Amino acid sequence: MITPTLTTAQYLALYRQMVEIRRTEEQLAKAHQAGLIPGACHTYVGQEAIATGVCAHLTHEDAVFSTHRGHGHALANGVTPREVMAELFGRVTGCSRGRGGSMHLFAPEVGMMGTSGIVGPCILQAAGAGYSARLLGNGTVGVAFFGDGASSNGAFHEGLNLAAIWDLPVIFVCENNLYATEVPFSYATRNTDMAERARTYGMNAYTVDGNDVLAVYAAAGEGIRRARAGEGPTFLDCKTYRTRAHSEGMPSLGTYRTQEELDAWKARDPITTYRTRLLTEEVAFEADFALIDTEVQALVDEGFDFAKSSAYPDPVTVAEHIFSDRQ
Amino acid sequence: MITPTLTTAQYLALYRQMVEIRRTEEQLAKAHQAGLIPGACHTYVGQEAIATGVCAHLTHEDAVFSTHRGHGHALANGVTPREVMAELFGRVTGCSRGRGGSMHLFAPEVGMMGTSGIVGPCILQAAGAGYSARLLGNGTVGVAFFGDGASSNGAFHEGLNLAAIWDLPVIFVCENNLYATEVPFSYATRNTDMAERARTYGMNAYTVDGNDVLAVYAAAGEGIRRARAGEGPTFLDCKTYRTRAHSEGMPSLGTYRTQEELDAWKARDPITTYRTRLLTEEVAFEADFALIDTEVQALVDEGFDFAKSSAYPDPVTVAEHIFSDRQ
Amino acid sequence: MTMRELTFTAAAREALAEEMARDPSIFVVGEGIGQRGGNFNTTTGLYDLYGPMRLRDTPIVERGFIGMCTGAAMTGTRPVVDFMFVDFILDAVGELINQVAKIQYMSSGRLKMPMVLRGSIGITGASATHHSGSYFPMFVNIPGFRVVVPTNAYDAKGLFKTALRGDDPVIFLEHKSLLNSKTLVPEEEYFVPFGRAAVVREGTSATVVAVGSMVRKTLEACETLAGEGIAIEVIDPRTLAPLDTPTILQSVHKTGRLLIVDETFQPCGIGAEIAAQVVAHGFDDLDAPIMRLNGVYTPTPYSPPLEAAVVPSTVQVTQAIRDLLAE
Amino acid sequence: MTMRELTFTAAAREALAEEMARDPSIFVVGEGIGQRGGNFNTTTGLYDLYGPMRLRDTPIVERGFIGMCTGAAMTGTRPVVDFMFVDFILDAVGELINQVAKIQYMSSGRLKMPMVLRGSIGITGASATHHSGSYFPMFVNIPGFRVVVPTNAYDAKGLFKTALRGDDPVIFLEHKSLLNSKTLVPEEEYFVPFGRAAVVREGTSATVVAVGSMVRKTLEACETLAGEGIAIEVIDPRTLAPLDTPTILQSVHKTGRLLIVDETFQPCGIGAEIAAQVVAHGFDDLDAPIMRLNGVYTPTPYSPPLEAAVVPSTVQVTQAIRDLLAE
Ligand SMILES: Cc1ncc(C[n+]2csc(CCOP(=O)(O)OP(=O)(O)O)c2C)c(N)n1
Ligand SMILES: Cc1ncc(C[n+]2csc(CCOP(=O)(O)OP(=O)(O)O)c2C)c(N)n1
Ligand SMILES: [Mg+2]
Ligand SMILES: [Mg+2]
Repeated sequence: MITPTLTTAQYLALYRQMVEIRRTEEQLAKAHQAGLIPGACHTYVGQEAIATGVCAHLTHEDAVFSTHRGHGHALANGVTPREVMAELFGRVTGCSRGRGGSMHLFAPEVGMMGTSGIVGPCILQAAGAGYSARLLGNGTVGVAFFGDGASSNGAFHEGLNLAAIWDLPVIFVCENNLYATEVPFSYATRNTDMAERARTYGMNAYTVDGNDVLAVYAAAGEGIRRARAGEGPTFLDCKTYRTRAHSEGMPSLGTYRTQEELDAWKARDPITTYRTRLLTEEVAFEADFALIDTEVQALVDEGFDFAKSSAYPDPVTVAEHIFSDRQ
Repeated sequence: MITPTLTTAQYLALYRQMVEIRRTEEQLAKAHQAGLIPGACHTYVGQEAIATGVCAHLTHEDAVFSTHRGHGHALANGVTPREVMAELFGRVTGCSRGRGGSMHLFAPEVGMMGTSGIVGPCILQAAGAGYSARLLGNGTVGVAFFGDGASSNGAFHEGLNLAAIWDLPVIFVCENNLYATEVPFSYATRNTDMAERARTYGMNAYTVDGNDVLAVYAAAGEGIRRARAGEGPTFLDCKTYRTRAHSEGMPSLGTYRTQEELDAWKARDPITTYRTRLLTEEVAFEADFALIDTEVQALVDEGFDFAKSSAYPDPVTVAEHIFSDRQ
Repeated sequence: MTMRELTFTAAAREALAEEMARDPSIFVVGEGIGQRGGNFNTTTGLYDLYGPMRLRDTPIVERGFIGMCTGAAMTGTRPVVDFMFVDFILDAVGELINQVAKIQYMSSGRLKMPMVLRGSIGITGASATHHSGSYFPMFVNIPGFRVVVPTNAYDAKGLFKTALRGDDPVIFLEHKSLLNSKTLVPEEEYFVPFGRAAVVREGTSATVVAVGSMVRKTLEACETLAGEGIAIEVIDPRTLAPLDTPTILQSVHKTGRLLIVDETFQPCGIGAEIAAQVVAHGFDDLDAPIMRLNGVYTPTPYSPPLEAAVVPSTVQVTQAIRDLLAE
Repeated sequence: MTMRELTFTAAAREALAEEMARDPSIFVVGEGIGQRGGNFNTTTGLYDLYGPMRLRDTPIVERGFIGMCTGAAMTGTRPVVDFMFVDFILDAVGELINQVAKIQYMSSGRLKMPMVLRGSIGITGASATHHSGSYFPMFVNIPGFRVVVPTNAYDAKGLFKTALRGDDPVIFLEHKSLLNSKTLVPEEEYFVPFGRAAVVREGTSATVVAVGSMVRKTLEACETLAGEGIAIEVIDPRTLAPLDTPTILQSVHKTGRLLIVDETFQPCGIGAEIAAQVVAHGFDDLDAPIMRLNGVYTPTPYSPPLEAAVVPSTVQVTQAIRDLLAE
């Protein structure tokens, strides 16, 4: 038996979510090559288990803050593939109305409070959502997704410390994919045990296999339970790997990664390993996956057509909403 | 026998330095009450053992960076009492030519690269001095003095990490006096073991009795030896206490300190305890101390008269040296 | 209306107290704003009423707590950041410009940013270069901020109330030299709207726009000149963003002459913007060059005679007006 | 002089390479500027020549490495900070304004601050709001910086050489839309001095001061207008601090009309300063209102049609000149 114990529907929902992210981004990668994406495109391919395992525990009242690699977080929070693709295509139907692109995905209606082109702020903002939760006593949590590269930044130090000393209901999810663009994590720090470092702030912390959706689901579940119970913040160091380039158009190996390393991680693909596992454990069967795969592909295809055929924003709206109407 | 083993002259030099700082600041406190100091005045009273024990190892080629409580660091680096007093009196003969006051003491000719009214930067700048030392291969070290309050700041995290990953010859001296103005260190962090935290950056670190000049001298000596030998940075967590107000004119207890706590620390005064110790160990005798006390008092009195009778800077010079002449 | 005399600080504090009583989602963060009541008595008495969740003492992490408040403002609470000296928030400019100012726009108005950032500005009392900045031009330059510079107790309360009712980020700047100045303040509730300048003295000979602490000095200068039959119109913009250009243009239409008096740096300062607006939209009204009188373009020196040489004096304002009339 | 065509980037890189060969105290810090050669190929090939001490890849700590470089510049080395996108150094504004800009002044010229901060600016290629800022007005406003905005390969090399020979902090801003533009560059060594504007086109009908990427668009507009017998004088300031006001005044003396074209925000921008200088010192030369054409006052949107609506186009520049002439 595999832990945690979920219903078959739940097991399959996790699979479906990962596949939705993967297919959407494969579509985005193609679209980028086809010139449909005017700006940058940072894919999440290889890291899907993390957003999926964490966000499965969240409601739309919880507040998620993410970084430049945020497609997966948006999708796992309930932003639809069509809204994400439309956004990257710069269309008014995008989740940010075409104002943001890959690095600025906003959908507060589902708790996606924004991704950021600047590394660091999401950590602090998630702490702020935790502060609101405590002040309002509404039982919500703040969640920050960020990379290993953010852990050297002052925002990491200041944000973790504030969450710790004020027992804020926050989950800090580090997606530790070993590199910040081309800078290895092992170069950026002498201490690659991030959970240990998080504990020095007096915070609950777990080291997690970021390619194992059930491991992420379990650790995040415990962290979120604690947070909602007023037991303060939790840090997750999720070890993972991005199998595509840092950004579409850049070399996927570059001067800093080896083919061996890439292949080794591809062999640990979070989707295929999970699928195999559910099969061997007889939790689900080929037919289940086949059905989901088809449904998701249809959803993504429909979303792509929708995005491609959506209108661009009207230039006359360019300066709207800088300020609230309220005076 | 007391360790480290020094010559009597060295033992007494440490005493002399501490007394020089103490007498100078007692004079400054009086001057502040007398209205001779137009701006702020943060005294170092109670913490003299730290600057004294660290700076005894430095040459004028080493680079010291300090914070808002920097009188002791300037004096221990060889800035004269007259220059410090003149600076706080706003006179052109001050070490910063009257431009800085208590929080902006500059004397690069003796390696005092500046104190700062902003908490944090000295940590980063000391790392930079270490970088220059490595690039130029000149065997110098960078030293940062800062308070416990700075340890929550992002500059602490970024600076310690950079020094660690690049093996920079830097000594980080935290003067942990338990409070940041009125905010207790135990409120600002869940982990008051700063040496442990420093070690998580992969850095050599010691917890030191900051009121014991010989303990500081020994720990700093080892750290500086390592730095000059290319063995990277060292962190010193020096436990101490400021026995006067955060800033002259503020209450010395305020809403946050108890009389008992203050008295307990006064009983551990770094100067009187060291004096007693040298006496009991028969390293030195009353006559030695009496002589030093008189000499230092004369130096401070002379400095006070000098400062008081010095001219103010000429307003026509107000905008000089914003840029270098070199174009 | 029943009036009583209040200081600038007391009036602003009254606004905060009234709004905190009315709106439980308002909380204040800063160093020493809890039990101590603030370095400038901005929160005296409020901690006893509302406790630590709503009067939150912080570690020295300006970037951290501003980033945290950004997330809080996005999730249903109203942070008031009390930064003591504006110089300290320079460490948070990334959060302010890249996040706070942009969130409403990037979310197409689906997120609000009700954050008030308040603290002291200005050159006075030998506060030296790290405790005397104003730095408002950078916030006027960037879209997304309201920038408020009250010059008396009445405006301080009315503008602060407006700030706390709005949903936009407000930079509320309190000149140290004005904090204890008194004016009559009504018992009854009132608001001073943003973007409405005050004509604090009517005249026909020339228009002087005076910013912050320069209003008082300009009015003094006008007294002198009135004796010579010179009638100067003095305008206090009160908010620099939005800037009440119409009122200024109207006045210049009447007088034909304009001088802008501002303690802060001239290049790309608020005086430059006002001059540029008037030469563009009031060109035909101008009978003379538009003149600016600013503080000396230099870091703030400590020594009183140097400090005095930096800040425009009443005598200099008087002379500048004479020069303008001589054109 | 033997000339060859070089891109802006290649010319600036040549300047860096020449100076690094000449001066072993120069080192470069930034993300990906080592083996990778820089996100914008600013350092291609130099790592192989000079290795990691002089081409130092950094973690994502903009504040940290700028603070570190501050200390380095105070201790005998010449840091070149390659910040990739100017948007990222907003996290270091505290270090820049409170330390870098003030050290020479506070030390009365006993310390130098030879630091070059270089990186990209500008709205282009759907880079969205976190990768498209310019933010130079804040550095022009503050005393202590040289602010350089080259618009072609020749100037880029000559100005970068000047920057690397001086002892002042230089903000060297490279517009993304110009990086691949080519001009003839001499083989022989040359320097372009700071504070010397270039009259890039002579004319008598009106003066246009164009900043950065607006120079090219303005010259295109002038071509159109030349056909109608309209002769516009175009000035490229090249450095915004120091600003070559005399050259601008001279031109306005001849033409009587002035338009400033600038992609960046209007309020308190460089156009405001230029207008204020001219209405103060060239009032009698003015035959018409001074006009400004700026980018739309809004965060940068991602979607191409919105982005296009934000940046002044050649058509808009042409129209603005017509409007000016119609006055
Ligand atoms: C403050 C800041 N500095 C630099 C950058 C440029 N940048 C974008 S992504 C990136 C690497 C981030 O690495 P990591 O945090 O590990 O996330 P990953 O890309 O690996 O998912 C960098 C340096 C940025 N976006 N923000
Ligand atoms: C960035 C910044 N924020 C706030 C302040 C105001 N301030 C001056 S001293 C101080 C407390 C510093 O505490 P600590 O670092 O422990 O040094 P100590 O005063 O105890 O020696 C504070 C908050 C400052 N100078 N700089
Ligand atoms: Mg990474
Ligand atoms: Mg302290």
